[in-house]
Amino acid sequence: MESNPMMKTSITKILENNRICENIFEMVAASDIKPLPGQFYMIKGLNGDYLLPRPISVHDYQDGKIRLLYRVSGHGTNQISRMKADDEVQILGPLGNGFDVESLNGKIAIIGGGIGIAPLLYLVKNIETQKPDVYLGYKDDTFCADRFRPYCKELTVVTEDGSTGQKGYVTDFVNISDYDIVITCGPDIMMEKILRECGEKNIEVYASLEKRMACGVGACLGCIVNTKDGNKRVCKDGPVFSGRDLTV
Amino acid sequence: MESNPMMKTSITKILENNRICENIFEMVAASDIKPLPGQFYMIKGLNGDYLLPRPISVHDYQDGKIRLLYRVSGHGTNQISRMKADDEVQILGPLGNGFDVESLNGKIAIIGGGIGIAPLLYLVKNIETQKPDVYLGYKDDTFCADRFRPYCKELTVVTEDGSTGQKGYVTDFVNISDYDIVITCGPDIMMEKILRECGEKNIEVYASLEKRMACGVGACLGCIVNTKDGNKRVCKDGPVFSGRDLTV
Amino acid sequence: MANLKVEFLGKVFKNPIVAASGTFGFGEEYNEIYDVGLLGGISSKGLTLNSKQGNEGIRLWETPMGLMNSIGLQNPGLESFISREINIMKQYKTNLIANLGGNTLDDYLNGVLLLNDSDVDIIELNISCPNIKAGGMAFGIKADIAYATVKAVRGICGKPLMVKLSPNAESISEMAAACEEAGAEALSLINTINAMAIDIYAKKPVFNNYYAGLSGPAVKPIALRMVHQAAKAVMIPICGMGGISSARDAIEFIMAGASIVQVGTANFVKTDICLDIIRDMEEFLHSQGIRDINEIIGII
Amino acid sequence: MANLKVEFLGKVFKNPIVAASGTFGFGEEYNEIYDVGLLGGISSKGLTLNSKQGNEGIRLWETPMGLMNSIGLQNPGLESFISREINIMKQYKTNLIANLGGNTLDDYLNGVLLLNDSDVDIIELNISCPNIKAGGMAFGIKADIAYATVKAVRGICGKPLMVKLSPNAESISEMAAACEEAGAEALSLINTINAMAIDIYAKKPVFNNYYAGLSGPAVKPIALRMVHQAAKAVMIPICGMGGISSARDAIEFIMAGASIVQVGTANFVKTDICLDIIRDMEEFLHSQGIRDINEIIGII
Ligand SMILES: Cc1cc2nc3c(=O)[nH]c(=O)nc-3n(C[C@H](O)[C@H](O)[C@H](O)COP(=O)(O)OP(=O)(O)OC[C@H]3O[C@@H](n4cnc5c(N)ncnc54)[C@H](O)[C@@H]3O)c2cc1C
Ligand SMILES: Cc1cc2nc3c(=O)[nH]c(=O)nc-3n(C[C@H](O)[C@H](O)[C@H](O)COP(=O)(O)OP(=O)(O)OC[C@H]3O[C@@H](n4cnc5c(N)ncnc54)[C@H](O)[C@@H]3O)c2cc1C
Ligand SMILES: Cc1cc2nc3c(=O)[nH]c(=O)nc-3n(C[C@H](O)[C@H](O)[C@H](O)COP(=O)(O)O)c2cc1C
Ligand SMILES: Cc1cc2nc3c(=O)[nH]c(=O)nc-3n(C[C@H](O)[C@H](O)[C@H](O)COP(=O)(O)O)c2cc1C
Ligand code: FES
Ligand code: FES
Repeated sequence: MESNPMMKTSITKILENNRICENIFEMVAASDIKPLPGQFYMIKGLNGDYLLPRPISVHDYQDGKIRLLYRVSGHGTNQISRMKADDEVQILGPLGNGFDVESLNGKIAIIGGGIGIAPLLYLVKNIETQKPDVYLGYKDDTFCADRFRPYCKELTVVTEDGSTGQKGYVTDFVNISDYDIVITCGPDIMMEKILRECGEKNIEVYASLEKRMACGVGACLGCIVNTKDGNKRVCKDGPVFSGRDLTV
Repeated sequence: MESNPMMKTSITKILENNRICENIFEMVAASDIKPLPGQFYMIKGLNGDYLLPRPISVHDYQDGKIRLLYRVSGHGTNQISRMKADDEVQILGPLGNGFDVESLNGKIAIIGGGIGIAPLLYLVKNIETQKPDVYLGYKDDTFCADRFRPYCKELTVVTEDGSTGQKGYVTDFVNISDYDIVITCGPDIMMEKILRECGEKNIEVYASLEKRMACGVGACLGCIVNTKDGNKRVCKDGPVFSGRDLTV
Repeated sequence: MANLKVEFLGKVFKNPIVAASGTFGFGEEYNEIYDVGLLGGISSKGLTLNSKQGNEGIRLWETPMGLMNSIGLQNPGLESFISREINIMKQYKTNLIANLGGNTLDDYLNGVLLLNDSDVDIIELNISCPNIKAGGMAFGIKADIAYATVKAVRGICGKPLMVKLSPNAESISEMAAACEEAGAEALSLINTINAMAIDIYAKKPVFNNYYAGLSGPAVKPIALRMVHQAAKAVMIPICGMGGISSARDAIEFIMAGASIVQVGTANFVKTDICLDIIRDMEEFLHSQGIRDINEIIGII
Repeated sequence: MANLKVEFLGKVFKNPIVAASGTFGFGEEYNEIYDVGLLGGISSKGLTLNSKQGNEGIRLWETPMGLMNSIGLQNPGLESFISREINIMKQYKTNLIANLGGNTLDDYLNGVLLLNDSDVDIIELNISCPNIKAGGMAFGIKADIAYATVKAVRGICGKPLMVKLSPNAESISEMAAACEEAGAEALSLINTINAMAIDIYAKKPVFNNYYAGLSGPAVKPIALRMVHQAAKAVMIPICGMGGISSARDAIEFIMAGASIVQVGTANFVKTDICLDIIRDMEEFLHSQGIRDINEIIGII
């Protein structure tokens, strides 16, 4: 898991910025550095009335274009969602360690919850050894699930209200013991459950974590997570952590 | 000069926001209150990273639509200029006293300088007794001069660099003594010169003044101008002042 | 419907939102836009014994999410206030707070004597105006000077007395405690924070007085901390302010210990913002199952 | 080409822009993005005698054009610094400022003794960290305590000594004068301003320590005023900071009396903003016909 071969701040014009559903949006912008799955960018519109860039994961990358899938969850993402093609955006990245895809061998389960599915598409597309099983949990709207289908062995979609796919919590539909490796991104409560279960069953597990960030590059020590090896920076030492290291 | 029959804050979608030349823009928005010539609005985009609304004069009004002609002169107007049709804008107004067009009788000279021409179009269109002579001074680009032609007896365009019309300062091309009333809006230095000359020659003169504003409605006392009658508020007692009252 | 009604200094405030001194004139101009009687109260423009023309030069300067002002207490003077402006304010069905400034102890004492016989509901003693060169400021900085001033005023004051603290005080906690001990029945804070701007092209300070007072959203986190400190230091009720621009902000101040709040600079950002704040506060309380705003005053 | 070179505490700064303590780590991370040797200097993350894990809970909170932080001086400790981080920093061709924090006088003294033998260019004595519960803060608030601390440190300090002031000091002028008298050779200010945020849904303060330090553009007008006050109160040179995000801001601080400036929070807004600031400062000087930045230091 060596990180950041290269990164930079660039100011570029947005190519697309579309609403996917309710409050999920997708931005497309040019970037000449190929990211690793699980890496992220610090994003800021040039005219927003918020101070700090917002961390958003790479959802997909192709032909020099990054795709960012994001949820409007507050003031900053709201303003980002109002930008239009040709508006200028400031992008720093790719940042963080990302997944070490080459080390992922065996039967893999990928479990995403809500907007936590964002970083998982590009990961799934880059797992070369064996197609993983993908479990996606949503509250109601099942955005972007179809994008995963071509790259997974089995795709299980779960909604809390049962409007699409299975009804319930996504974690109820995964048999953890069937897998060699589990990878998860989603709400804390979901990830904690999975980390705990994998810990008990001694199954390799990776989680992509979220913390409030300022610098995004490892300098400010604002995004700390406690690990068995002391404080780690989510932006620099993560966002991907092995369950072995986490103290959950 | 009785003021503000009505005013209100409204949030409305921009109908148009076009570049006229270099850094002059024109915004069109709906407003159901008919303004008086010389009145102004406090304008703010809903997503700008500046705090206070910006005062902008009514440039024209027709069929429930106000036109605002403005120059990008700093951070706020820059952001306003980047807004597009359908973006939301907050508009408070019409504000201020405006010109008392009914009292304007006799031979009238209207002298505008730079973006100071903005409030003069709607004024010229509303002078009913006698078409005025209009003098417009520019640095180089002579924006919107043609709009005045149908409403004036004579139109004199002056540029500092001589690229269009006469070359020099607009004040050099007006024979103040020819007029009963002089009306001016433009850079302080231009207005001061005109006020002084009219004072000496005892000619009725009105100037539309600019001051930094916060409330725009007369409450904060931030936009004071010294008059013979003590402090007056440009936003409420002005922006139009009679040369008789000013201390220049 | 959650209850927004609060009792403060024996007066009923129909809601905790008060228009802040100096940002709302005497209510007249804003009343052209909406019914200012819908507010919990209005604090008048800062008044002085004699009328004042205020400061020369630039009076306003915008900063990142803040506003600097150097009005210098321009006001019609107490006599005019009592014969004219007070009658305008009294038409609005809301609490009338007279904000009283001064340069000397005598200014304050004479001012209070005039207000005693008037129709104001509360006197807000402004010991903190940063925009007057001589004197004015010191009252708000040193706790012992403040103590002496408030004590003397209290002695002759026939109205409920609220003392307005300056964020430039050496110590907000000590200042708050000193004012309480001297007889203040309530505290309001914060006034504007001393600040500076320079015109780098002219190589001159923007304001004739060099420094001016900073207000607006930029100062909110500082104001909130000070309100919390003051609330912990005293038993008397507190009127909190500084950068409040939303119901969320107002609720933060109330949780930090304010019984009522004032909204200043935000009125400039959106003229009728106080009505938005009142509506959204009620909605917040309702959504959180809080039946009465009094339940959350000072819960932190 | 205008000259940006400044001498400060006997060191040559190729330009007046220094990365601020705590916002730039030890330069390593930013050096992946641009050559940090282009800066006038780097102030290290705040160091303490022993390593510290810092504070639990939320450490960052955004405010209108500001940032609150409660990092709590997480750092590897002075021994690690001297054996490891200092060597990384020394690779960059720029001035190395060691920012030293502490809870007790002994912490400071022992820290200085270790740094005396190291390769740092300047010691920045941080008597102002607001994020440590016990002790730390008081040093920066009361002028007499600061005086005693600085005096003791000065007695054993073998490096140029710059003392970093807190905006929470009772009086910036008195604090500045006290530090000068105690032997500080330069002052830096401001550190972050004590502030608060409340999570109104959880009905809890956002930060475990209740208060945290506010920085960024929101505080600039206050910081500028304090730098001006300090500059008027002392003869020693000043390193100004607080919200600087543009060349215009930097020039304001320099005109107000700072010889060099630090840029903190703005690095987060745009990673390479310091380079923009340096470029734009030079352009400003050039456009105004100012040949040497030294001509405008403290001209207001
Ligand atoms: C490494 C990483 C990758 C992420 N990838 C994605 C993604 O691909 N798609 C997506 O929709 N979201 C993603 N997030 C979450 C996203 O950053 C937050 O939703 C966003 O910052 C919220 O900003 P706001 O202005 O809408 O909310 P506000 O609440 O207004 O933000 C206030 C401050 O808190 C921070 N903040 C608030 N919530 C979060 C959060 N959950 N995580 C981190 N900071 C937060 C903001 O960045 C900002 O500084 C990611 C977060 C991290 C740390
Ligand atoms: C009554 C009135 C009518 C006006 N009508 C027009 C018009 O029709 N078209 C037009 O282009 N301009 C007009 N102006 C000037 C316009 O308001 C300013 O150019 C604008 O506010 C500058 O904002 P900014 O953000 O671009 O500049 P900044 O310098 O970034 O603004 C900083 C602050 O200073 C204030 N400010 C700066 N310059 C001026 C100024 N000249 N007058 C008032 N406030 C200023 C801003 O409002 C803001 O609060 C008018 C001004 C007034 C007072
Ligand atoms: C333009 C202006 C004028 C003010 N005048 C006064 C005043 O006369 N008396 C006073 O006590 N406070 C005065 N203040 C301070 C406000 O009442 C309030 O304490 C401060 O602005 C902080 O609140 P805010 O951030 O909501 O504006 C004034 C503030 C502004 C912006
Ligand atoms: C995340 C963060 C960490 C900080 N850590 C320190 C520190 O360790 N020591 C110190 O003296 N100042 C520290 N500061 C204060 C800054 O050095 C600076 O004084 C302050 O942020 C004001 O400058 P700015 O507005 O440019 O950020 C820190 C500031 C931030 C934002
Ligand atoms: S965000 Fe600064 S260290 Fe992670
Ligand atoms: S802008 Fe407030 S009185 Fe004119």
